[in-house]
Amino acid sequence: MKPILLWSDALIFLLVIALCLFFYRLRRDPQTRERWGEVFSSRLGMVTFTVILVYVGVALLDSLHFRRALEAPEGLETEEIFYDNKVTSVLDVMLLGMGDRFERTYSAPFALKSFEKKNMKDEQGNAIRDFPPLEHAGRHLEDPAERWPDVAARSLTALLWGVLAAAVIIGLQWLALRRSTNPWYASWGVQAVVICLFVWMVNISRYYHILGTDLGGTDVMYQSLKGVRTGVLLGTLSTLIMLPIAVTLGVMAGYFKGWVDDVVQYLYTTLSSIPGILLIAASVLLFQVYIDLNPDFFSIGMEKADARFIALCFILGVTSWSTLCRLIRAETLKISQLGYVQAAHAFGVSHSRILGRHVLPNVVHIILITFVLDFSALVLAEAVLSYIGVGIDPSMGSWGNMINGARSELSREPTVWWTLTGAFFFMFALVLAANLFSDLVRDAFDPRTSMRRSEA
Amino acid sequence: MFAYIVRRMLYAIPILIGVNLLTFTLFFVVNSPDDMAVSQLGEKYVTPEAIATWKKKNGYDKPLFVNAGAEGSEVLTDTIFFSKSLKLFAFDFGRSESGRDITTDVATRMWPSLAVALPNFAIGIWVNICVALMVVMFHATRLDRWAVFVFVSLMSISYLFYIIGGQFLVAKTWKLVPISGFNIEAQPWKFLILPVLVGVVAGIGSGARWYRTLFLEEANQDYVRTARAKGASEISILFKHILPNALIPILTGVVVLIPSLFMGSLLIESFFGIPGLGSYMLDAIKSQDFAIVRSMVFIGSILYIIGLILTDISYTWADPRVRLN
Amino acid sequence: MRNNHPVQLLALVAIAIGALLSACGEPPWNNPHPPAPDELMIYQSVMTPAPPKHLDPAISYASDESLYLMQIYEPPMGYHFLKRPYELLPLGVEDFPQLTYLDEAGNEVEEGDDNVAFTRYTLTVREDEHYQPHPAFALDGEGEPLYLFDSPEAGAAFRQIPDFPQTGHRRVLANDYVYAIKRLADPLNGSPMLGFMAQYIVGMKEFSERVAGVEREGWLNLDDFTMKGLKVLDERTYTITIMGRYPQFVYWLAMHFFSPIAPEVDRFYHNPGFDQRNLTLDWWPVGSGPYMMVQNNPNSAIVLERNPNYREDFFPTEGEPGDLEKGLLADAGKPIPFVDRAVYRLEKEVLPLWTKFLQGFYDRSGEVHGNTNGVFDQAFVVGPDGVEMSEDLADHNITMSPDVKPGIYYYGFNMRDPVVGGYTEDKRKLRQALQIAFNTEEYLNIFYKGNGITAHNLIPPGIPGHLDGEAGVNPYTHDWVDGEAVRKPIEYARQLLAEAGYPSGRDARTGEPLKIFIDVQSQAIGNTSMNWMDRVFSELGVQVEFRPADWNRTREKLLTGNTQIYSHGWLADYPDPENFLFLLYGPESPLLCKCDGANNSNYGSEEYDDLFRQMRVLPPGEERAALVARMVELFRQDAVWLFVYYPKDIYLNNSWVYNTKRHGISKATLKYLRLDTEERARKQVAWNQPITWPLWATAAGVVGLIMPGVVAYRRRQNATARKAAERTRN
Amino acid sequence: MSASVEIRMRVKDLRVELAENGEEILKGVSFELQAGKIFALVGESGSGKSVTSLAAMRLLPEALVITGGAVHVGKQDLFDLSESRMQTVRGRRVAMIFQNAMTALNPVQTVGQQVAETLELHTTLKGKTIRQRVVQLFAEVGIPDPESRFEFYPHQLSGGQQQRVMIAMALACEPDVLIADEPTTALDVTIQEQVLDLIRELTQSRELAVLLITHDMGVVRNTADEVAVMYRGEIIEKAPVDEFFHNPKEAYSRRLIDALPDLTRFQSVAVEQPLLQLDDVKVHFPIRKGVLQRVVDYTRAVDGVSLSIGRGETYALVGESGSGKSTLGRAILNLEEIAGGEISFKGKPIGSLSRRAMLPYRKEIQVIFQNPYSSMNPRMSVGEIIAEGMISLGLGLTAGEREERIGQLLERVQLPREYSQRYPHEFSGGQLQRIAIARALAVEPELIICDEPTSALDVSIRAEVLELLQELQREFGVSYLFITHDLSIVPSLAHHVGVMQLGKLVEQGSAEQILTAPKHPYTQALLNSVPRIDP
Repeated sequence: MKPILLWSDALIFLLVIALCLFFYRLRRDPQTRERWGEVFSSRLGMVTFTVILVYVGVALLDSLHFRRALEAPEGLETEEIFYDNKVTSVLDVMLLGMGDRFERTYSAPFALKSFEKKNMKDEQGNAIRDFPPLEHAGRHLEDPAERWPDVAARSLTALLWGVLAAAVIIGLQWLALRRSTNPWYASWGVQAVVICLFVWMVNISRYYHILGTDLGGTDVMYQSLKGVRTGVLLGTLSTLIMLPIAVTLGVMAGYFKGWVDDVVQYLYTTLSSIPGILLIAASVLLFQVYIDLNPDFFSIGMEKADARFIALCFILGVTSWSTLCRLIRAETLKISQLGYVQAAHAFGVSHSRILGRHVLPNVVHIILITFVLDFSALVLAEAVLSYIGVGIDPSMGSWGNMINGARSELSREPTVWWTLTGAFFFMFALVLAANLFSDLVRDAFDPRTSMRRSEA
Repeated sequence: MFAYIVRRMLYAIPILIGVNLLTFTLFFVVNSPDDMAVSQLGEKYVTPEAIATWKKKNGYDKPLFVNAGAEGSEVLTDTIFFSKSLKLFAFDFGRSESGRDITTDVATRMWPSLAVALPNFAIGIWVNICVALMVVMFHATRLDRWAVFVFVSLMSISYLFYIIGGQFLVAKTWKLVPISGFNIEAQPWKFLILPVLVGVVAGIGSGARWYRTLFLEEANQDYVRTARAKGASEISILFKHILPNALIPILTGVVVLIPSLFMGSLLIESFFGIPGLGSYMLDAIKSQDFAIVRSMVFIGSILYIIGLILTDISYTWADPRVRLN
Repeated sequence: MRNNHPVQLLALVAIAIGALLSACGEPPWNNPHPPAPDELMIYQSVMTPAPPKHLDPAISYASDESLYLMQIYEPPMGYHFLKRPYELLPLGVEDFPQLTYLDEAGNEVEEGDDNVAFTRYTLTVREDEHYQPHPAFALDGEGEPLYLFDSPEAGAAFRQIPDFPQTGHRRVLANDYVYAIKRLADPLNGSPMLGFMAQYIVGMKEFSERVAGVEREGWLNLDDFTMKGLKVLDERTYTITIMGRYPQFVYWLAMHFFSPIAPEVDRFYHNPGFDQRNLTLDWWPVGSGPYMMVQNNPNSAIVLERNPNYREDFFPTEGEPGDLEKGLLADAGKPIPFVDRAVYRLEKEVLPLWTKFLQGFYDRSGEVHGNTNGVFDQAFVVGPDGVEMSEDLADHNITMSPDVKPGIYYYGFNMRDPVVGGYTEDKRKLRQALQIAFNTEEYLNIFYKGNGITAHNLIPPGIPGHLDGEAGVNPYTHDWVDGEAVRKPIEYARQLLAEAGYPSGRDARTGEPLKIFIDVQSQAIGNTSMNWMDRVFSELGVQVEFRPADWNRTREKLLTGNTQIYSHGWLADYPDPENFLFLLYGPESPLLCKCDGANNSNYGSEEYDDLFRQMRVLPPGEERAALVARMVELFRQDAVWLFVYYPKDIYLNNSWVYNTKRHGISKATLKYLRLDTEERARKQVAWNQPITWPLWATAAGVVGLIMPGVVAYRRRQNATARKAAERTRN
Repeated sequence: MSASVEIRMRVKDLRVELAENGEEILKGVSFELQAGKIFALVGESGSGKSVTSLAAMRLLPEALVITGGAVHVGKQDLFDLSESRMQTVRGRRVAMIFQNAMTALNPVQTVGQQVAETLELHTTLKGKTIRQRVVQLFAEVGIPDPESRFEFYPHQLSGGQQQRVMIAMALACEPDVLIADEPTTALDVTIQEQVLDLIRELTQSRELAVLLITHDMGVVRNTADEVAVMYRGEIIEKAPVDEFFHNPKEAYSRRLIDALPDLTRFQSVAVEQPLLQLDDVKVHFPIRKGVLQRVVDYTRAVDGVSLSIGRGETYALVGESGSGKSTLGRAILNLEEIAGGEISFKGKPIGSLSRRAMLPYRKEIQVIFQNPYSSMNPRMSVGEIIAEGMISLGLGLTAGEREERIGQLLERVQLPREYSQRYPHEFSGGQLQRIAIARALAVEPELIICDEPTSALDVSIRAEVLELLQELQREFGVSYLFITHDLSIVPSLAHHVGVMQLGKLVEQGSAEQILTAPKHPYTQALLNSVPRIDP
């Protein structure tokens, strides 16, 4: 086994660490604490946050990559260990090989037979054309009629295990948090459901394809789960990448005004006047060429896909910084008129210190709101970009690629609906949770809305 | 005001130059003129001579930005960048790499785009405002909370699903309208129903939610309390006081988009087979037709800038407090 | 208005629905076509996925463009509609060309003579060959062309060809054919044929160079210049002289490059300012074929209409065995064309296209893409008995006309690659092992829905040199068992791999796993097929890396020999083995010719090259067949390509479409097509009964959403302060 | 109902709670309004006086809920009416005017329309008649050129005129009761006086019953007939106005009364030793016009001001909003560029120093801002806020010393040492202003520019802060440039007074001289509008 740290892995873990540090530091700041408290004092906040955490958790597990060592070939004595060129993640291990159970081609959810006929030979050796049985579904059944009772029985056992696991996990939390006033029970409810579902899924998927299989015979459930990492990472890393540009330029423009302001305004007006999709498309193509010209940079395919992914994050970030920059510029303009910045001037505090201590901390809420708001928008944008053909590398699982591939499936007779359904629900749950959560965060942090509340 | 508009237009020039510079750089890092020649000439029997001819014919036989071999100002002017951009400023878009006159194409494709985008836009705003007003009327009840939840759910669904779902249900299963296309001879409006419906429904979530926020913001203003104290009814307050005031932020958010309606919608047009500028752009991206991309970027930027100017003008119209200077 | 807002909304919804229902009138509501007179036979088809870029017969070189060009232009030669293997016929000329062999000095010699330096083709134009009506032929009182303008302004009123009120027409003359060839040579036209044909047609290169040097403004009359190899003998006769012997030249005469172009048409299109309005030959073709273009809107539709001046033409009276049974000869001997108007609408997406086809609004699917380009074929499954449909669609009686395209798609090895290239025995075994592991049959079933045939040979069916049955099996990868070719077992592949020095896919010396790199075109391959290949090779323990790139980048790599395994395809220009065998001809290697050569595998076998040179100039016959067979054997033995298949193209026809048989090479088949329009109208109505309950359900839903709000509002209006207080308390 | 006193509105045991947690906001408020009389409800912010007025109109925000009591207008209990019936009462029988006329008027409707709307709602009048009536009303409330003002938008009118429009709107349907919620607070003092006069006049002429809500005892003294003091949701004292001012029963009432200025005692003028001198200082803001945005003119915010402040003395700079007094303060701090003249500190010119060169003087000249909430970074603890200047101006203290000094400073401004760990939002305005003082003192300045330091504070707090400032002056000998719009705080504080109008210093001199014998008419007008308790 050889751990692999892809660039995106590194970035996401960096981001997680940074966020942890950030929140740890913010613990001291009572105002921020109060606002977060407000977010988490609602049941909705707890539920959505838990859902997001589950997704992030899956994404993180899927970001722990390694390459399996190959067995030493027989009759050859070498010191060197060689590795599989396929990259496996901890999530793959936890799913107990869900991604390795390939069928020939399409099969419906919980189906026992393939969705497409095949030329076969029956026992007498006559050529027949029929639906071949699946290799990894219902093999243990003697009679196809036993399928649903079997599913029910297995589900029940799995659920029992799930409940047990959930009880343990939630019990531990209860011990730690029982004195908290926040509605943790809401979070526990979600956790229980998620844990049960997960246990059920892993269990059942060993005997059936829960969401069927796709054209190439890959389990759709597995693909949907693999899409989680792409979605979550794209949503977070893009913003992460654009933050430094947007914040630096925005703050500088708003604080120094004058020609700095003119230049920054020129930059973002220019950038935002280009139709976004064209800019993104051109940039993605550009990076594709770079990859093509430097194939030696990437020893395995995954790294290449990852590089393209990072590039996409980067491009989405670079093309979208203007909005945040504008907001921050406006806020900085406002802040620099406020008493405390004036007072700091009167105290002869240096520019860098004023920026660092007075301006930056007070635009953090805008960054935060943008971060949560953009998250869902970016997840949705990915699907559209993949449709246009400038999205995620096709070898990397993503909901956008699934939808894109599923377009023609809908026109089949009978319809292949499960790929689309899988992508839809996984995407919808994440985006919905993120949207609801971002509403709460905005309500808590946006001075306008909080003002309204205090008036009431 | 006239001076203001003139000034804004002058300000647009450096922006457009910047836009051009950026598109050029991006595109030519991706594609050399040789690549363009190859992809336009096809895959069989492409000789270097053919490539050279194509480049000469289409004006790509010069250096990109700096012509080191030229004299005087021609160092900068005898380049692809200068010759191609200068024409853009004269609204001469030239010909696409495949030889079509872009201006003609844009002029003809503009109308189908508009035919979809305009009703989509107008009906969308109207529906969103209606829905938002209704929700505001019941605000702070359980109904309001559910409505917000529904809005958020609606906006959490990818646009692609609306289109795919709409086509699948309305056109394929119910057979109410043609599934795609746009035919001026065959009752063009019936082709527009579905794209407009899809566009409007897909926009309700975010639109109505945003308008609701704006209305609520206005509903908390002092003058609303004054109106209440006058004895005005809830509905009359909503329509006579809140709506006109909320129109100001709505306008400014929306007016900037109006010129861009000409550009059409990338997704709707390509899914519904509407021969507008959106699908034109998508095709150009896919076939890497730089002349079209460049022209569309240019047009898009101009329309955006016009949108900004219109926004400012609409401010003065909607809000008596604002005057341009 | 402010007091009845919800009510007003409701009313509007109701009115909208009502208006919609009443305005739609008779079903089918979803008919995307404009109403048309019943007596016209209109063929509804699609252009997909993109409109044609070029319609100038000298420039166009794409199959989707020849779909239109071949209906409009009539080249000297053509193919028999029904017969297979493909059979040449004279079309625009009276008979097959007369060949005369000449020596250096221009003296006639015998065909077999070693001194043959030139071949002269003599062609005689049909007497009744006539151009379509076109404004370029319109004359004024003095017999001068009517539409010649001095300035762009003068002709500004005309934006499209149908805008010209006057048209004219005339016979096709021998000079028109000559003029067309001269256009090929005019470098300004950028014809893809120029470089290639200049190798053969005498004087073409010189002509091209001379014309290039001429200063010109507007139209340049090419008749003022002569090309050594072209001669007009009289009004109906002309000759083409080519260098040496090139038996395949006659096939080229069946392509639209050689169709006649009237000089006055060329002149017409060079009117000042015309090209700004897309009034060019590249946009509005003018020919003598069965159809003429009446609308060319790349944004929505191309419309062809019957050419009223079309010569006398009849449906063929004989076909290949089986055609009679299929009813393909029902119209034998009848005058053609049948269809009055053909409409090709732009369709880019699968779902709409397929849906409209199933709703009966398109007559035939697969005009260009053959339903098999990896997108459209997702919609249905083809079994041995035709399209496998669900029961709902069984009554549609969709018929299928399949045809194996005279083309090949393949993944080739780069023979210069240090890992997979080379001609030693172990390298051969390595490649053969990989060939066996790649289960082409399975691949085609999954990804092409069975619309392809595993190739054992680089020459596709229908072309001499292709053999079916046991004789045609590649013995290195397949065995002949029970009357069918069976892929050799994977164990055998493992054994070969071990013999090649990679036991279990690991280098016998270092233990390093064998890793192969496949260059793919990013647009052409999906993730699923990459995964599939990955799995296939992992059975040998071989690791695969894909290097996706766009076509330009792939091409660059091919030109520099910088690939290991690459994907490529070849569609026949003409049905001759030479057109395929040259793909492995040594001097065609891009590395050797420093050009865009076709031998992308850089295959270099002296024996093969020798054989190829001999075969090229031989007329069809036993001798040639033997040479071809040997070359195919070399190809198999050296295992030059990873896998090859012959793609199938399919027409899917609605039940009212007759005389549809796919022709692999020629697209000039529209004139044979016949439709039963009454049947079509009946079926369209039957299949498209709208379902209206969702409309009422939606309206009810809107009301249902508004009502609770109204109730809540009423309650609030009636509340007193005390009640409000109590409510909050609770 | 007796013939002599007609009771128009009777509020009985009014109770209001927070809907969320049942916290009592009004704990049983009762009073009566009589025709032709002004009843003043006085209290500081948060006392519940505005809630009382809104509850009476049933206009409370949804977070608040009426839980008991009754409001009778005539015989009708308003709390028993349905919401739709209530709409016919509002504006017709009970009308209301609000504090900030600028925001209380709909910005996108003309003022004429807005007044007309009231008439449309409650009368059967139509079109022209309504317009005539509105013009008539405008004339009655003293709006000049009422005919053309009909088409004006609120922002085109001055603050005083806006409030007059509000009054016209309220009176349009000849209501029985007028509720005026802080009608003059947002106005400049001279305007304030005029508006109050108008209300007084209308009360008489129209036999209105007026509920006047205010925090300003001066207003009460000059306007009201009867007064009630509210404190934490209760009326603690209710009395006729004369009786109340001469003999307040509650200690709280007394404190409120004491906060009124005493124009008889002044600071004695000490020997002057000039510390800061302004010589013909000008601050100009460019006005740009045209396509190229050329500067065509300047707004002369400060237009040639010369003054001098002595060591240890207080110079009060008085003027209404927009007079340029704050700009002048910022110019002294070098936060605004001066266009002409010179500023010298201790004889050295500091008017046009660079940011770096100004640094040594920052220690000497400090500032206290008007809004205590915005003048402190909410993300820094009080200790950090106070320490900021010490660090940046390089006082050379160790961390320990600094902490010690912060502690001392906090104690000096009468706050516990431990507060240094807390964050600004935990403090009230008065406390914050003390912290601001401590922050200014931290670098031991010789001059503190106080920019309206008390205008955001309640009266009782205001006095304490002013007291503190004076104490500190005595103790440290620090000078103040005291910028204020409120003449009433001047006598007890300032040695010298300068009056600014439109960027110019129209009059200056010793406090006593200016307040007792103003020469300039503007000063006189200002002085006249100061409410005072006539003995």
